[in-house]
Amino acid sequence: MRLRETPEEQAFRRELRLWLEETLPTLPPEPPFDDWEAKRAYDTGWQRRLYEAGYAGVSWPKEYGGRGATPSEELIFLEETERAGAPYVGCCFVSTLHAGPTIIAEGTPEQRARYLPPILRGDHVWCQGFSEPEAGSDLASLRTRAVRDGNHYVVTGQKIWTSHAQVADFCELLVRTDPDAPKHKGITWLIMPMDLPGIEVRPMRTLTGESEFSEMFLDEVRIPVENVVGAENDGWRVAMVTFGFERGTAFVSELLASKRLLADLVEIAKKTPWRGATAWDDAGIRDELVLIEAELEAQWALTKRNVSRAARHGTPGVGGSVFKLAYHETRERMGEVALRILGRARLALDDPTGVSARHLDHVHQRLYALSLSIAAGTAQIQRNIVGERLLGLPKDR
Amino acid sequence: MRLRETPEEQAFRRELRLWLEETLPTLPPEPPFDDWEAKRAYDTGWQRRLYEAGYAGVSWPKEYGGRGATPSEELIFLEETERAGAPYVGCCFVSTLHAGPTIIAEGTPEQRARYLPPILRGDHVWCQGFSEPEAGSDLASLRTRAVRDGNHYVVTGQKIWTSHAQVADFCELLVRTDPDAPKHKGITWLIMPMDLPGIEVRPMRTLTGESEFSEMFLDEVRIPVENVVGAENDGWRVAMVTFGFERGTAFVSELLASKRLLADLVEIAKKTPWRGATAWDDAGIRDELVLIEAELEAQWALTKRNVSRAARHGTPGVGGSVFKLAYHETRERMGEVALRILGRARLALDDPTGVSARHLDHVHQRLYALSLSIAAGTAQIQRNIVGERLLGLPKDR
Amino acid sequence: MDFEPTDDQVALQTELRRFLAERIDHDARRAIAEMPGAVDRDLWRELGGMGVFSVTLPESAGGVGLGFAEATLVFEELGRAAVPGPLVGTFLAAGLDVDLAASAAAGEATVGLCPVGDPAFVEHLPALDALLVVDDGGVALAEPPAGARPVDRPLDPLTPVAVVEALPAGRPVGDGDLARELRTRAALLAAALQVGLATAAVEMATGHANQRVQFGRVIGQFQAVKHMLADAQVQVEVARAAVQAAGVELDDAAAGHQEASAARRAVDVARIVASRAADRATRACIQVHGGMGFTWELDAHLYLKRALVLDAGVGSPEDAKDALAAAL
Amino acid sequence: MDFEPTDDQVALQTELRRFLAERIDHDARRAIAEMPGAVDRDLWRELGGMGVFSVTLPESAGGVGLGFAEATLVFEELGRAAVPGPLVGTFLAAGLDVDLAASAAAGEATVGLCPVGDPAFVEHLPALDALLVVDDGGVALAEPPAGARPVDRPLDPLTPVAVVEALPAGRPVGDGDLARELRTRAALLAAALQVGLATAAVEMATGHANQRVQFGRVIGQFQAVKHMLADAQVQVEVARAAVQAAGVELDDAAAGHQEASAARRAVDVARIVASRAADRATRACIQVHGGMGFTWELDAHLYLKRALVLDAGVGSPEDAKDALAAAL
Repeated sequence: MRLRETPEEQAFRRELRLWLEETLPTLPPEPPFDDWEAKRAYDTGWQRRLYEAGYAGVSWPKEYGGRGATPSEELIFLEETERAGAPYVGCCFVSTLHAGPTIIAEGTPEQRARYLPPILRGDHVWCQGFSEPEAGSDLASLRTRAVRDGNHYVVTGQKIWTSHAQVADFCELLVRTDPDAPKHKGITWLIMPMDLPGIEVRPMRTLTGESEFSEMFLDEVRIPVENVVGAENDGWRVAMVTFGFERGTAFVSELLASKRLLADLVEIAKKTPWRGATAWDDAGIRDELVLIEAELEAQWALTKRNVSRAARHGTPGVGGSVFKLAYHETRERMGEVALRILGRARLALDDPTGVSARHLDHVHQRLYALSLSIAAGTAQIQRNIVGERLLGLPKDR
Repeated sequence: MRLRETPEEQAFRRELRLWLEETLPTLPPEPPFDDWEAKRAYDTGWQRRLYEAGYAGVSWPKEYGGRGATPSEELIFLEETERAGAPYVGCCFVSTLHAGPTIIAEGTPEQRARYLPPILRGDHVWCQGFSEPEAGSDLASLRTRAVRDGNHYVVTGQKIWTSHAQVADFCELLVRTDPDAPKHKGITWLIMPMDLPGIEVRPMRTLTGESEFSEMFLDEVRIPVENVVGAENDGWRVAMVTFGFERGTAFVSELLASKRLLADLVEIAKKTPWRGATAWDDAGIRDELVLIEAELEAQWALTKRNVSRAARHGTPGVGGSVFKLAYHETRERMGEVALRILGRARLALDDPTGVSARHLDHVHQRLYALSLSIAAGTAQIQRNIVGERLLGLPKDR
Repeated sequence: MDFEPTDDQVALQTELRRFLAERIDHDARRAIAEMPGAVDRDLWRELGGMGVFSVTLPESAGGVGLGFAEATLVFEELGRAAVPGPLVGTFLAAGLDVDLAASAAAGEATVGLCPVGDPAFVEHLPALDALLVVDDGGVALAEPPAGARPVDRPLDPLTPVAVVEALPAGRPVGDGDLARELRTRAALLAAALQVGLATAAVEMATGHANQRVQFGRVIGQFQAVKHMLADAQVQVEVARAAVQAAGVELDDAAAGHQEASAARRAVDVARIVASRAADRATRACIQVHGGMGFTWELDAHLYLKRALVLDAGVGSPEDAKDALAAAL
Repeated sequence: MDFEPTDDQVALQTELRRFLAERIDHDARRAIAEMPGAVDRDLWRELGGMGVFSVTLPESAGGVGLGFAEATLVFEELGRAAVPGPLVGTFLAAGLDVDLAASAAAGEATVGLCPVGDPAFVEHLPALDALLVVDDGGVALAEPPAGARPVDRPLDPLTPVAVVEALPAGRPVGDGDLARELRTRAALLAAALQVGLATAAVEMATGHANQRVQFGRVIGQFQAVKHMLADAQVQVEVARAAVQAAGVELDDAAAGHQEASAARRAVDVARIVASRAADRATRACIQVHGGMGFTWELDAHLYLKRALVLDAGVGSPEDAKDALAAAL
């Protein structure tokens, strides 16, 4: 058990920190709220900068243009970029963290040559077409059908929760190619160019007021057979490979951002008049903030454990589920205490008083936290995973 | 919606209060900790006093020697006795609140004449032989077998959680008389005299250190056929009748005792040195105590709703499950904050310092509260009941 | 004691429930959000005509002649339908000795309610005819403040908010005693609204859990879902009993059958537990709906957001906790 | 960074686990409860021989020559086996510059640990050779106090308690800095014990859930049970990571690779989350066992009670919260 960094890791951190200090002041202004064209430009611009500096695909193998960083180095990368206030991966999330690694692992040489370089350069944005309205937590029950017609699949169906679809160039798509096979056996993983005829994207608004996600309607979209990644009907395994790239780092930026939000909340509490003193002087509020700080710090220790486990065994095991369950509970409580401290200022998601540009963050985050127990596997599914895979309790089937 | 009392109710309360004021000072000293012979004598002595004053079987119909009180009057009875610090029903619980009412509803005239008067006078103590080790929450899966042999049933099996068995005269016993019938259809409700050969009672110790409950081993116990209440194989229905006597008052004494405990805890908090002031000055502790007070008061309002519902419809519906779920959660939190306030004084269940005779109560209650989500239907079973019967969600079968 | 609602009370509640079910649905709520200040003036008059704002006024004064027991039933229904608008302020104004009272009672006028604050956050401002301003020292009736800056994105899309540096002083209409009385009433009505919101949230989630199929089963069969909703419903039932008991106690206190302090304490209790019930139930509603619960499209978020807004009004749960602590 | 335990660390933990599994079972614990002060002197010497109390002492001083990282692993195992006795006090005494240190390290002596208090509650008194008394100003080593009144019914039957009006002053062995250091170490070791207790509780409950049948199914299949245990296990995993990280940080600070204040803060974090994990897990263990979980017979209550006892010792979670608040 060693938390100290190796000399190589220290050098990596130093170099990165230096580069961030130089580079961040030269970035364009942040895009306006919920403007996805502007956000695409901003996020891909940042990806381009990373590319030029040799930080693109930080965890990708070197032979495919990545940096080949260890999980520890990836952790350092995420820590330093968050610390410096660098942009998040944003629109480049699916391309650099899901689709790219999948094509590296399962793609043909031609697919690698064609798709990987533009991902690294920030030329292409990808979206994920996995979820469907009827499938929900039961992802494998997806119904979008692909029927072979010569050298094409003709794809018809509906996807949902497709992030950045309105600005994406490609989609990693799961389709049902064999409706008669058991549900996990008839699925294929396809690369779908987003400019094909028959694709309709309808942005959805989430309860925070943002339109990051879309519904995607596919009406006889003709996708070339060469766009299969892996083999026909082997798409479930390929999708699991995609999820398998998780090296314990999935929530690092989130967690670090939460720590920053908490520190900010402590500052607000210390300034907020409360029962004749400040909110921080209320032992109930103070203890709750302290508890949240302790939990986030403990989850940071767990993250290091998960990353180390992934470095040794290639995967953090169910560590991701453990993290997610702990984290969403903490975040929900953080949202509650934030609103308690804000009092009537909670009524606004933006802050026309100018007193604190951060109110926006805190009210917004309170709402956003509601997604943490739903997205990427509900808390109920995660508890099944922990109960069955970690504790060895029987499946309920 | 009327919370005010009728003139009759007011008169009942006044009269009772007067009688309690006169009577309580004449009671013998309380029995020592965990001495069940002494406790039997004390509890039946109190029952005898009630009988002589006309308060025995307060909710029993008049024609069977009871007082025929309305649910509202029963509530007043419980409220006043608790307020005055009168003894609890104790060892007379099963006889006066379960077995007696069941015999009134389902017994033969002979059974009523034989068993009811001694119950009211406090001459007989009853225990309940329903639960079994293997059955647990699935009560109807009980296995204790009764085989007909002439005018007797020969009963063999094992019961558990038999309260006061070591001092009981009779047992209300559920046995399986038809092993081939569906599990709810082959059960019979029997009156078992506790002095029959073949009964072995082994007191169990609970985690609070008390031995209120026993395991009961039955080895070819011969019970006369005339001791069946209801019909052979109809015992499940009869048992449900027993549970059906609940008029929303099951937890009234508990709830009122909790309110008293909380008031006491507030007093302790106000005297306990804490971070340079008192524990009560800690807003976290104070808010938690306030929250618990609010919850107990709200549960008192719910109790009145349940009692009123029972008065109108004969049963509080699933109100009992609703109450129990709310109450056990509050009580668990009350135990937590109590131990927090007590600090190192928590290390003792008795209080040799003499500083506060109440420490005993609070540490003991913290442990006792653990049973509230287990006894008489676990919280999980109660949630099924609320989900299925109140909300109409489907059974998981 | 008979704490079950009377037939008249059931009828009152049922009638209003039916009216609101027909008058306000998912689309109507969204249409109201687009109206100035998110108040539907026609609906407001209809509510006034049904006596929603004058439940507790004597019949001699054109009121319904009932009590706060009935007012809790009425506000529970308004919450259940998530009716937008300054319901509590208008109800309170109708009971004051001011010129505006009659038109507030009739639903002709809309009256906001706001604690003093620096800055102050005023709800529904563009639709307000007047504003009740409450602080510990007293109550004032003010013109809607000018120079307020509207918030682009209010927490609750059905509760537009504007920020004012300083509220107008207005005309004093009462002292600290009235302020306390209004806080108490506001707390009770807000608690009743939250019980209604929580009820709607559990109903909506239960409906979904009864039809949504995952892994070959209706999800309401899964204990994870069933128990989450059962726990929410438990809190709703407890809160409903507390709110209705507090209404009865306020009426008893007004009639001299009960200490005023005991009735206020009952309101504090109701305020605290209703807030928690609303939080639990509206959260569970979103969770049970999964991803769709997180969208703008479903009403689930409206319940949650309204519940959060109500916690920050006059007579908040924070106030109730302080008051109850002082009484312990 | 490589936060996985090394092979040596795994071996250390496995060896101790095996020893304790053979040496201490349900009956052995009950036998120890009957011994004076609930300390098994033979076991104590065996533990001393295995280096349990001297993990962090240099080999030159007869210690094991490892760090607090390893000490957390050792104490996790002691907690998992619910070993009774003044483990923390004896460990701390072994590291002091006092005559008693060597015999404490060897398991020849038992040393209690007690915060000053009026009255003071001393654990395991009849078995103590000495008592470490800690307050903010310093640390003293005292003779076991005379005139203490034993408690008839201690909260934890494996932790006998006696009450003393005033602790003996004893011989000063250090100032406020040492007091802080001992508090920090005690907090870390108590947290490790609680992680062990919580682990045992979840294991015991999981074993039961895998074999107990109700309604025709193994109860571990019911989501209500499965999710309760999953939630407990989540907290255990998080707490274990925090405790081990804090151990590593203390070692790093001792080696000059880390600020001492940062390491103390890591211990505070560990103390807080371990306490909560132990509470959640030991409660869940009782609940999953149903009625039997509420009996004296099963070990479930011993885990819960020990966890509650540990929360009231030197370096309590309350202290940790205050320290962490001061650092925010």
